[in-house]
Amino acid sequence: MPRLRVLLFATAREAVGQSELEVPYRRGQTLAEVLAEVVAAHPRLRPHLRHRLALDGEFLEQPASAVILSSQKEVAILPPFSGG
Amino acid sequence: MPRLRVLLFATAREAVGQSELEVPYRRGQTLAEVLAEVVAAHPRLRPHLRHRLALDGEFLEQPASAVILSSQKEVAILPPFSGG
Amino acid sequence: MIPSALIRLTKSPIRPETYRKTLEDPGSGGVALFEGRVRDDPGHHATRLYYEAYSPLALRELERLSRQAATRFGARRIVIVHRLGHLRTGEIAVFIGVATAHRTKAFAACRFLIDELKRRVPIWKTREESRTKR
Amino acid sequence: MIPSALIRLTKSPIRPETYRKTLEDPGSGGVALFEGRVRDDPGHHATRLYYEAYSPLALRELERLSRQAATRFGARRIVIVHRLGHLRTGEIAVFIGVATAHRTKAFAACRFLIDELKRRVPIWKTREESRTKR
Repeated sequence: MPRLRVLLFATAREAVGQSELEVPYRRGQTLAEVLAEVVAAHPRLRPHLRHRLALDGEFLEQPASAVILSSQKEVAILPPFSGG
Repeated sequence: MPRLRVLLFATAREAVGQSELEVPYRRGQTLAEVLAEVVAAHPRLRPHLRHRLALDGEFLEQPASAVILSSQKEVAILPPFSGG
Repeated sequence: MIPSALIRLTKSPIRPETYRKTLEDPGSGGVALFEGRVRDDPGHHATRLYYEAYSPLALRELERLSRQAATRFGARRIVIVHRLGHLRTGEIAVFIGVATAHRTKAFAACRFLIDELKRRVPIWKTREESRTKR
Repeated sequence: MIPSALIRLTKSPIRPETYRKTLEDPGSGGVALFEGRVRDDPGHHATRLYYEAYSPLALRELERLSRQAATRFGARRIVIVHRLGHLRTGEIAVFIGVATAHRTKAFAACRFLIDELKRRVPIWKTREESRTKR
């Protein structure tokens, strides 16, 4: 069973108290379904699901419900940026 | 007899080939009159009389013909600035 | 013209003079630079911030910004360095330098880079007290 | 707030890192800097310029500009250094640094200072070949 690393930054990281999670998935599941499982295990992450996402190192431009997982390795939850 | 130093910069300096001249004046003469004498001695300076002037270290805001000389020491001919 | 861009995320203190050579260019008459520093908020104690980045994507996005600065503003030399980790008041969080032929475009490009960095690049600061280990 | 302004005309090469300390300020989150350099004009040989100033008036005018930058843009630290004498391609003719609370005003103040310096301050450059001894 493939596993998805979930990277958490800033407020999302603070909400969970960890900067990284891992979740197994079945090929054919949507990204939204897998993230829902993550939130079930870490309820304080829920408000952070409205943030932008990056999948395997690129900004995700479509909704998570439109992404069918096959061999993806890494999703990042990106709160509003505050660099500089 | 008091003397006025005439400081020349940039194109005005290049026109005369010197960065400084000196001219005697009589109290009561106008600055314009004294500068006319300078130009008589250095005709290539003539086109530079249209530039701004500074008198004793401050920009001159009135015309040279309105300045009555008494104890002034230094006039500067200021071509358009090109610093930076 | 392909601009020379140096882009870096670093946990070490930023020393701008390190990047002087990179910004040298006989065709550039104007160099605009920006340093973003941690400042004391009025009414707070000395500020301590934690900076983190999603590094691979941040670097790629900064490279995109550099190419845009070259195209739009004729930037000939570009340096963008962002600090990560724990910072205190007075430390440099970000350093940007741009060399162009003329000053107006140097300012415009530098301004573009810091504005877009803040908007588009996955880097975050949080107050130190709320930090968790990464 | 009275700003700390360092204003200098110098015949020695300008080394911007010399002025780093002067621009340090715990209340400043943005520092904008500008370097005006001698550049090669396309189609010319290496450029050689001669810079001269009517120094007493130039210094006074730069002080006026600094006070205006403090009033209009909240500049908290200001450095303005202009080189005089003979310069070649790549050398820094003018260095300006401004520290303010926020970046937008740092850029605005820095831009104001270089623009007004060029417009209002009695400093001149001439091509070296036409130079006479001063």
